[in-house]
Amino acid sequence: MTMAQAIDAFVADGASVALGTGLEPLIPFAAGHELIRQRRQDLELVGPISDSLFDELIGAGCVRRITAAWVGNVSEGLGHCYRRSAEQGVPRSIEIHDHTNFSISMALWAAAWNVPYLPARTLLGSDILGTNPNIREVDGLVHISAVRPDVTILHVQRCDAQGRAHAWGPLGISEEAGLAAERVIIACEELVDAAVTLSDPNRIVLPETKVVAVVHEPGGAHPSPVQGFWKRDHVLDNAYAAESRTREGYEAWLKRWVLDVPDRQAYMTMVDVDSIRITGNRPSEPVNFADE
Amino acid sequence: MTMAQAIDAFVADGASVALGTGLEPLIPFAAGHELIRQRRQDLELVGPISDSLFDELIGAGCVRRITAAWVGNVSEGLGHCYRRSAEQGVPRSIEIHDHTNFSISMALWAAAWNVPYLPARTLLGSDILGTNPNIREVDGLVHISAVRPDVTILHVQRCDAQGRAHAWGPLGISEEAGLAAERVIIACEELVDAAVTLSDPNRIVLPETKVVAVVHEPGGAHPSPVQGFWKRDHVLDNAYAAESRTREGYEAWLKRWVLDVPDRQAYMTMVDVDSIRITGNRPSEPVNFADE
Amino acid sequence: MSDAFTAQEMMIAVAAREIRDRELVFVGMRLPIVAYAVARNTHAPNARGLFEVGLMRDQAATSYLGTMGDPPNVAGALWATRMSNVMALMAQGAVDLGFIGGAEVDRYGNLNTSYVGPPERPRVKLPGSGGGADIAILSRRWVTLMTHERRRLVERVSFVTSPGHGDGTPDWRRRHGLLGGGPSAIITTLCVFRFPSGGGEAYVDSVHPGHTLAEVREATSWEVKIDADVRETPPPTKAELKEIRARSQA
Amino acid sequence: MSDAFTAQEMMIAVAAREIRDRELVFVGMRLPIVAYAVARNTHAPNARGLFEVGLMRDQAATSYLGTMGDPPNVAGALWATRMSNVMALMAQGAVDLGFIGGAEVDRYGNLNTSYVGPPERPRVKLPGSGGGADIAILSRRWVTLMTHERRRLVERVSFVTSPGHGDGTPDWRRRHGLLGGGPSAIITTLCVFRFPSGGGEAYVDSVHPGHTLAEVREATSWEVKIDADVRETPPPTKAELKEIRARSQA
Repeated sequence: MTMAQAIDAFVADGASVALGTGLEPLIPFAAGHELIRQRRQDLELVGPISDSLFDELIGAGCVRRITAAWVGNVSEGLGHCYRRSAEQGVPRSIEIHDHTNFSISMALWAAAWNVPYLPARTLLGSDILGTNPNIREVDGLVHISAVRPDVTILHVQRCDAQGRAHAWGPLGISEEAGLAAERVIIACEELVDAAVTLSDPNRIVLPETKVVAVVHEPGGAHPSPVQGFWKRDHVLDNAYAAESRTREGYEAWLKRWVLDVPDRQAYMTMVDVDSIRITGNRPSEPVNFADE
Repeated sequence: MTMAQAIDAFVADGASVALGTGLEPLIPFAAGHELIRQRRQDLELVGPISDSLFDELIGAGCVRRITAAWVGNVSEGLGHCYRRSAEQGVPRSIEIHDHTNFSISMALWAAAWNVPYLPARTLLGSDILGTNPNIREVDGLVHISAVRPDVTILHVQRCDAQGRAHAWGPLGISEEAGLAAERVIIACEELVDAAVTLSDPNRIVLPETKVVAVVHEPGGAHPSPVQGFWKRDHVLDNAYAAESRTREGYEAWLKRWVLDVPDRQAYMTMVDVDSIRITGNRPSEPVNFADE
Repeated sequence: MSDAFTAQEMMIAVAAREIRDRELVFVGMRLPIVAYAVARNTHAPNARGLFEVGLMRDQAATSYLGTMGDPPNVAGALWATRMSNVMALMAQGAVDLGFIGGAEVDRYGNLNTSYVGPPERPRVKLPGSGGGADIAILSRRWVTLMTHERRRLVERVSFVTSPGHGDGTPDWRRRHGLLGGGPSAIITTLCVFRFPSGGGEAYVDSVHPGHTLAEVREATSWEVKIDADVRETPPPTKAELKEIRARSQA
Repeated sequence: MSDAFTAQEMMIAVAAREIRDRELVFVGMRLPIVAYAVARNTHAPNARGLFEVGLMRDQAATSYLGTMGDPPNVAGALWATRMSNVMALMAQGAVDLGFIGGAEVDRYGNLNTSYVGPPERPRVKLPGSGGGADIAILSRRWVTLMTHERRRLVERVSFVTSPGHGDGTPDWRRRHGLLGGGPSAIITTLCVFRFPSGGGEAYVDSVHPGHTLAEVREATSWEVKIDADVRETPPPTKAELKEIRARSQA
């Protein structure tokens, strides 16, 4: 399945979409760009820190609500599209449900275990308690309401056609975001045989029963890093931060990197892949799953 | 460190000890037997299903309280020592805090996240709500109080001397039991170099900062299975179930398999290891952690 | 292979038939493990098994399992994880069918696996819930397997470990906030009980070959309801027996 | 190597000195990542770093990190896991020291990284908490790093994202149920503020070489308290500068 087909089939206008659950690595930028190309409207974006992906989607006018701990870009902090939206309503106003990294994780675990809330020790004394209607103080604890994404999109290193995804490195909130979601779209660097994924069932991030689409999308997380495949592309991170400072600059960036690009394959031809490709090998020691 | 040293140093009389968190595989029988040899008293045992380990410890008079979902033996169900204790006070009465598998997991996650309770959708309509003082119905949900073991003991396939443990196969509640505990003792089939464990930081079960002792204890989970190392020993499972039916039978079993045995090495010489050793190889496909 | 079959083989065959193709089945200990394998290899090739130890599978294990955590059940698994993740799927209603064992069951399908007699000094201390209560409350429907004896099929269980249809009044489960649909069948060594939709009292749906309603009545503590269309349970097929016998302990 | 140093290098050196040997340090973005590396390779060889992305390390990464999730920070990690496990350790009080960035700080150490002006139509929309509020509430003590400007060091922050010592009254944190001890220092481009034990108002503990108390007063919105023993901040050592410069982006 292509990313265009997956987004078309499984992400509707108005959907709640969890993206960027790796915090900084494995951000599914290709999926985000396809959401923009297909002009999705009124999305709720769910995530912790999402590199600049949420900022890009806000600038493109796709977003109705942000349910996240942090929106900006990792090169310089401030998210310029986020600022324009919140400060001036450009290109549109958004509703903001502030979270912390811990609280968005708990909100997703609540949904995963199908309870209305989980209690936590964070957020006491923070004004976020007063602005997010889904977080409240109860008896000296904070109750964090469940957040249930309609769809969670994960970028991973390898996956088989049946949806068994292997990811490695830090996992952020990917597991709870996938378990909490109605359905999951997997984008992967390598599409591998089931013999590879089933050789190590402990590394399978999510039950295949959640996965509705597998997209073979090499480079789909660029400019964020993918352990074993891609370094962070600092050059393009910085370029986005600089260009998005003005609305005109953002629109030029959007045209060049998203709207005028048919798909991820074409996008990757525009990137200096040699400067960011990981070529070394640092293999994990195998373990033995033998039963006799 | 030997198991005798680890138990001596880190498990006091009256301690709350989580054991058997793998449910059926990876049960730390060697640690349990050492607790018996060192005549630990007034323990609280915490676990889900623990094969026959909890039953053995109850029979030996080490236990003050059971906080578990199930105590018996996997060959035939009924735990005969558990029965004698609860029905006749032999060798002593114990306090029973009934759980389900789900609720004991939630109790440990509550402790791991340092909240007084987690809410869950299980146990509604069950009489367990009326007998466990740490579980109560609140507004149509069940609040499960945190359970904080003083020590969690895990048997794993391999570990390095610094406490980085690799376990594989189903994990039961091992992760939350380790995170919830004040300290963790690791018993391992293979003591490996740090280069092995750090080659795959995703497979490390717990932060090394929790681990106070690493014991190289091949066969330490016998008669429970260890993926890649040992099959279940059905013969000895069945023998325990049969012999423990009477108090005399249990005492003879205890003398033969625990009290008269100095350590696990000696114990393993009494086992038909060739019938249960796993000799095949079914390796996991390596993944690449390279960063450049 | 002999066509004669044991009471246990009959129970496993019936249990296997409860599994529909493409379902996600929460497989407990012992007989249900075999029932999943039989279903998977006969009429339900796309049924997946979920094991609370922390496993999902789409194929039967290739050799004998003493427990769900034995090595042959891990090799080739679709997912090896934590128990709490497996429970998450069940809490979400993703488990179509669960199996629970029990020492005692009553006419409303409530199970006791905890205490016979007062909990503070029981006549019999049973092992406890394990995941039984979780399955009883959270799976979409569930089935229990039991030896048919008067002391096991009791008027009311003295302790409800795993709730069935409660006091048998309509919609008892929904009114008490239980998410799953409750027991759909009790499979015994003599017969199959089923329940009306929405809960209530068990009725005899079929009697196993070689047994009679009189035997069922005699071995049950309550006055049993009989379905107007009660029939004989179809005996295990050759294919079912082959799969069952391949999985008995040597 | 030049002994001259930038204001940023001074801040990193001070931040590194906050890390004691054997401590578990919650390392955020940017400068604190470098500060951990400096401490680890100078005076605190057994300090471990914890990263909310889901990592624990006991060695500095061997090459430049744009973020804590960059590949060099993963290679050689002691643990690669979920964020919620890292947060569990912090909620248990296992994190000795945390670092938080901020856009605004006030005299009681409260940080704003959310909204300047009313949240419904802010004058400046900042990125939000990230893990900042979690660190502020749960780590045993924490430190913030900030460019010293009047618009950043304000009388009272307009929005408390990450609580410090609240309204500055004694034991404010304990009374409001915050588990951690709160801010112990504010490290700016001009000076180091510290706090009395038990909370309260920041005071100037040391002024960086080349700067004066007058400059500090001028660049701070509130009337600053000065410690009786205020001294000059010791400049970065050669060893510190070497480590800092090895980690600047090429």
